[in-house]
Amino acid sequence: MEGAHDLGGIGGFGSVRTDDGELAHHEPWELRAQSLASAVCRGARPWIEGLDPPTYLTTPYYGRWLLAAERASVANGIVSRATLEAWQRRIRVGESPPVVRDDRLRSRQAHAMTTPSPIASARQPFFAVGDSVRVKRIYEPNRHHRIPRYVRGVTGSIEAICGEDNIAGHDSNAVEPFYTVRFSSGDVWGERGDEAPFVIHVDLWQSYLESAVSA
Amino acid sequence: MEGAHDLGGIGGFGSVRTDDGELAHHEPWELRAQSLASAVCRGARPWIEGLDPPTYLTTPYYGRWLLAAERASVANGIVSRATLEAWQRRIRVGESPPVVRDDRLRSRQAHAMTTPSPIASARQPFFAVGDSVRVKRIYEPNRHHRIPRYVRGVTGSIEAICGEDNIAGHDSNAVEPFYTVRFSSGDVWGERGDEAPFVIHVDLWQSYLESAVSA
Amino acid sequence: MSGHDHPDDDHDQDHGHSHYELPKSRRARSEFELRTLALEAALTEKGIVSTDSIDAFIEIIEQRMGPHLGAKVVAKSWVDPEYKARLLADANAAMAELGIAGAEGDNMRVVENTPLVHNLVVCTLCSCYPWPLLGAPPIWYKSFAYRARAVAEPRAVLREWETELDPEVEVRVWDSSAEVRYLVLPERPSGSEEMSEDDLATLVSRDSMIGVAKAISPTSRN
Amino acid sequence: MSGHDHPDDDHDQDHGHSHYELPKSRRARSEFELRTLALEAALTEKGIVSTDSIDAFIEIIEQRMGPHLGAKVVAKSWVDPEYKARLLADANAAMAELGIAGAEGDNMRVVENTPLVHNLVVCTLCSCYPWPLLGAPPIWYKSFAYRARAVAEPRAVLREWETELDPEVEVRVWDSSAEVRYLVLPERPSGSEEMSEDDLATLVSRDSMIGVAKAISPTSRN
Repeated sequence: MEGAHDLGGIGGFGSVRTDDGELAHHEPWELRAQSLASAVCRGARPWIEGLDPPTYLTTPYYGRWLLAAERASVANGIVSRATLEAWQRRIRVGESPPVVRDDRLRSRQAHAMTTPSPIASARQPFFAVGDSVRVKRIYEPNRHHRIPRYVRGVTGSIEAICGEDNIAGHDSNAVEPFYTVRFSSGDVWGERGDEAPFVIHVDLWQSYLESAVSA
Repeated sequence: MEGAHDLGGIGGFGSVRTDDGELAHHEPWELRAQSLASAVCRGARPWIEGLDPPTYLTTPYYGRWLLAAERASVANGIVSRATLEAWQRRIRVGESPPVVRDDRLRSRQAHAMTTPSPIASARQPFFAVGDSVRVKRIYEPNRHHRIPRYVRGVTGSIEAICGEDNIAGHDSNAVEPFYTVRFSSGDVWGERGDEAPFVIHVDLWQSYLESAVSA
Repeated sequence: MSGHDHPDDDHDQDHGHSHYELPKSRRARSEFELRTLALEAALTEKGIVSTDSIDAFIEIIEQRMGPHLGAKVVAKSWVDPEYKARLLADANAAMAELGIAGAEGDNMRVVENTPLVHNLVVCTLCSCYPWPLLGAPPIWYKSFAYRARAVAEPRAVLREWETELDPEVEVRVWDSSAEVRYLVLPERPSGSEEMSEDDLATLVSRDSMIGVAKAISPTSRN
Repeated sequence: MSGHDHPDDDHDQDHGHSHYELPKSRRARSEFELRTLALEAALTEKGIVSTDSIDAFIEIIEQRMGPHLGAKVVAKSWVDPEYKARLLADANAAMAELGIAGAEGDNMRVVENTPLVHNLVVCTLCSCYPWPLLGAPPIWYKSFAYRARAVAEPRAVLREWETELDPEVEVRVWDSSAEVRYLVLPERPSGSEEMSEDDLATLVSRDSMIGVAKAISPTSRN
């Protein structure tokens, strides 16, 4: 998607630090919403990135998880829109969700949260550490991918071969190597008076990259 | 600014065509708001582009003109925030703005609207038609400029020398040539299956460009 | 618009009636409307604007400017090859021949559609538009969707207008990002060979001068 | 969390009391809260989730995971050069030595601050974060401002934490855009030479492991 989630380098959001510095969340529903999202789709990223830009930018963080969970639940046929709305009416008049204990579901959740599932090593990476690569330019308004706009068309170098995994944005069974690519801030943002040069690393799948001649 | 106004290539807004196809506006306040903006600042663009992204994307078109007019009026010392709020209270309880006829203001407005004020020809353009140029990459979150993100770092060719004018984003008395630059869609958006190649022209000031070797 | 022709004091307040008539029976004032009126009041008090200077702005953009002028220029260029050559070479001079000039049209460029070229005008960063030739822009032209998609998927946008182009046609998009404003000179439709200049102007829709549509076919209208 | 240790039917409904206690006297349910509870109810009915599976998610991310584990790893690497070498070479293996593992930390990489290098972690596209070592991310990490600015003006962001770097220090930003999660290994502060590993862990703030701050100086605390 080419959505509002792609925030690197966007201005107008003000300062970062807030009064609630240490807090992870404010209200008890927030982590519940995130937990529901993780239960109804294999990955929530496409569902969150698919929110239209005004909605994305005016919905708080865990609100976006909730919207993603609702949409994925309905789109994946897990609950109907009608069932959801019926429950919304019941909750609105004071009812609470049924309290259900289910050892199997609880154990599965705990297992998923605590058991490592590392990605595989890249078997045949096309690029080697040190290779000069350029990030492809794309236009994919409707398909999930993970290429931040701020590095499109920018040349960097392979800093690490991370492994191989399902590539974001393609058939979810297609496995592909991905890399950490190192960029110079000057190549990304141009010459700057306000910040000394720095380094930016972005992790990118192989098919997002093309060989570039070393500068 | 690096704001939400820079919309080229952003997805998630749905279809373009609407039921109100022929309409320019819906309500009588809308063109009044635009007229007020034109009266309080030399150019409204920086004031509109400076809206924070959530506000920009959730405020209708003429609402953005109103916000720009309000901010420019206060920032330029034309009216105080207190005066504005006092009038808001009065209007809210049913009062209408004073009806004032002023031949001088009316004539000046009519003159400004109907008299051509063409820009000057570029006296010493650095680039010539056909030159290969690359758009600079920048990061200017707080300064007005007119470099759409979708052409940053892209190489194109000078299609026309438009003239010279105050450059957007610098001292407003600094005059600089600007050009129409021609880009190939493949250089901007990459290879595409969904759209045949096409041409994009963007008008850019000279200092936004650097010489590029022809590809 | 009334009240512009009788003599006044330079800044003549008249609280007795409102020039800005609200259809109060139909709807409440929206928040934006309230704030617009408040700003108008404050700026009027300061002598920055007057009721009639605002009315003049609106009258000019709504009444004097408009697609009827763009259509006039296009129709003339269809019947007069020398005028067309002047229009493409120096649009403002050619507009001036017909008495057309004004704000947001000071630096016009007219781009010509041909059997092999189709032009489309957009402003991705705001909504720049050639007021003197087309008036105020339509709502869709100012939409986020048009500004986002016209430079990225122009043929898909054109299909919303049922404007299908042959594969060999080159689409040229013009993003009005600086001080030039663009008008598309659409192709003269077949079947219009016998029509007068005035009748031809009726075939020139606003949308065809932005580039999302072609000129209206006289045969389709019959 | 209660109710996890006594035997149950596989999916045991109990409408008699609510496990999810609302502080009703303090505030009304927000719209997001209402919709979250409705979705929870619908998914519970379908057997997709259970009250205690959601509680387990929250318990694990809030209680078991957290910056105390990141601090443990960092403190150990400060006192044990061989552990540090293993941590930098294969973070997951080194974490496993201390029994640390879990979702959103399956593919960890630890990046080391030195007198000439300062690292900063962000996720511009969402808010990816190393849960097993740091728990749930702080609100500012998920803010639009941090996601927008960390990759474009990192030193300006660091100044909000009063983290000033010498000009010769290279700032390295890590945008967690794919499947790797990053943890910063902050520099061991001067004045901490005599401290035990457990005491050292108290100097390792969450913010220092994201990279917006340095480890806490023991002298500044006295």
